[in-house]
Amino acid sequence: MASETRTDTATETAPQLDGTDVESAPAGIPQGVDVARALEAILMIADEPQSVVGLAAGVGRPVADVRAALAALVADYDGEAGGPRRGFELREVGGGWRLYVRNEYDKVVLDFVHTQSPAKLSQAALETLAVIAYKQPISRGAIASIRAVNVDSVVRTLLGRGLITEAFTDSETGAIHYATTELLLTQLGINSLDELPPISPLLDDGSKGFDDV
Amino acid sequence: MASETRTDTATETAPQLDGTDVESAPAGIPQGVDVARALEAILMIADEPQSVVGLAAGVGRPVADVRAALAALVADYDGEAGGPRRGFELREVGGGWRLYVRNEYDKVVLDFVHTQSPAKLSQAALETLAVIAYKQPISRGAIASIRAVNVDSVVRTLLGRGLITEAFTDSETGAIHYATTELLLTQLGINSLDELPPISPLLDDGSKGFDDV
Amino acid sequence: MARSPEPEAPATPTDVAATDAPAGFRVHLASFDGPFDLLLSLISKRELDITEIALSAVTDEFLTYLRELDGPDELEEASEFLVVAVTLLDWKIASLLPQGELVDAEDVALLEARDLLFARLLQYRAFKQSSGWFASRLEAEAGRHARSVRLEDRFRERTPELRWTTSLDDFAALALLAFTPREIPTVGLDHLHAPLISIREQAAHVVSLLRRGDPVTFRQLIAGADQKGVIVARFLALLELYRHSAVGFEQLEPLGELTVRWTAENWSDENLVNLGADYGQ
Repeated sequence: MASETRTDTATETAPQLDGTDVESAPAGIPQGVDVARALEAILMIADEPQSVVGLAAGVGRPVADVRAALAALVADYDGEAGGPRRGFELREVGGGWRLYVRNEYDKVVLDFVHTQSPAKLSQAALETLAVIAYKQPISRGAIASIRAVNVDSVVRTLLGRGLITEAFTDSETGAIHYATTELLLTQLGINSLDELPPISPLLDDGSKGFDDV
Repeated sequence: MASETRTDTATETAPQLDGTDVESAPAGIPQGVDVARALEAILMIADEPQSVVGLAAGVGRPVADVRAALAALVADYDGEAGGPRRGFELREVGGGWRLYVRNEYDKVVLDFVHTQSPAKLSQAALETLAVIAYKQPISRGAIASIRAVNVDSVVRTLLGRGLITEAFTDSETGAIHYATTELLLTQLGINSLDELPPISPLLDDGSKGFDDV
Repeated sequence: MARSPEPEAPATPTDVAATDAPAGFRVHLASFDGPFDLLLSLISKRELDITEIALSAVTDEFLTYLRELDGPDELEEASEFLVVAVTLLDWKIASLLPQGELVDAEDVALLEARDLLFARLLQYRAFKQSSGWFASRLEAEAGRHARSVRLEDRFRERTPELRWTTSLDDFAALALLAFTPREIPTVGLDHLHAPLISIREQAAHVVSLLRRGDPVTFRQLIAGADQKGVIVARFLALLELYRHSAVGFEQLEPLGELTVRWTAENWSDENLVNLGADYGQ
């Protein structure tokens, strides 16, 4: 199976150079692993620009090393290290480093985004929005159990549209709770959530079971 | 198996643009731009696996070109094109392509991600999921007769997790038939149902009698 | 007999994943000593005769084992045991039935039933084993990290303007729709037992024969019954009539001829109406 091969190779080249070091430095990368490789792994999943200090802590290497590796990555992605000029680039923005789409591919990406986000909300998105409006703040898990479907991508869409926002994160479960925004009120033509038409009878019955979810 | 159909239709319905059509195709990339570069730009902003067809439409190039470019990118990131073995990799998972942190760097990035992994599935849910995966589309009654227990709440859990979906409702009996989703493939790290391990050969003999139940 | 040499020994070559927790339930019997799962696999490979296993002994051992467990594990193991035990029980019943020469269709049907149960056991095991693969894959993939970052502002700002067409009332209606509990419709199993044989109807037949006054043997009562279900229904009807003190039985020796006598003093056919109600008919 394809995935197995991957795992195997992974294990082979896995940084197991010095077993004792791995134990003692949980955040650090083992000796011998290229800092640049670890940095591009982090940058691949980082949502916000990452400070050099934060990155240095993450890979457990001196700030100077990280700074040098970042500069090497910039040049690498720009095609100055023998490879192609990538469709993405590494930029320092607002005191942090983040991977961005390279400017000359903006149009391609924009076209792609357009096909991905139609001007109208889908029925699934509207229903999920309605659930959030009446039960806010509510976690994704609770929405999913009401709708009996996975709502991850729909919630992302609604977030992207600015119709909902992350209200708070439950400190115990780590679950993000969502609430609607002023934009939704504007779209609905009301001033406050109190003006939502009551749907209480059903909601009261139905909601009881969901609080525990 | 069911997934084959998906892949095949995908290939057939692929947009077959030839060079002259690029003008009229709003989503196309200009001549001379490397498809691979445009693809990595798109993959940089995608937050779900992207089908080859969707990517082909995005860059306005034939599916075959896109497929070749994706294969080249995989090799490139794996360090087989002269460059370094990157800290990230391109994987085909859940019927689409997506950038992942390379396996051996998963530990390094742990501090930088805030995603909470969903609760583990119970043994009952796993077994029910296995039954659905291998015997889909399958009704709850049929699942229950294999598992010899009531599976209602387990099916609800799997629906809420988005791992299964209602495939169709039998017009005669009204029984809903369930099938697995692309999300399940993604969470298993496989690309199609064909990659499920072969189930005990004995089962094939045994199962015959049950289809009629 | 088949003593298990090593509890960790792979149960069968078809094992997809090592789902057998070494700490799981163990069975200690005269003919077998080892984990419960291994017992199943030996039986399924026919290396151990099911008729040699005393299910009650296995059950006793299991209950003892359960008492030392706590919490969800207990529930999970208990329900799993029930599934397997029921299958084993079915299978054992089939094994114990006489296996003469294959002369009549009924014997063939019994053997087929036994193979069906055997197949069911294998099927159950196969899915249980493959669930181990699912668990390990899900866990491995949960540790992987895909790129999933917020869309850059320059792209977000240029996505097509949202066209909002939902009125306030429509929005409330959508909410109502979304909150309406989704009933998962249940499938009736009645059709699985077709053709239905009514105990009431069979009771009427039995009553009509007995009310003539002469004692009748059970053999006579079921004469001409061409379906097993009819025989069962007539037997159940007799039990019901006995409950109503309408019939008496006479049997001179165990398994000997059963003679039925009509003993009702004031019987009305209205009594038939409620007969068999306990059996859902």
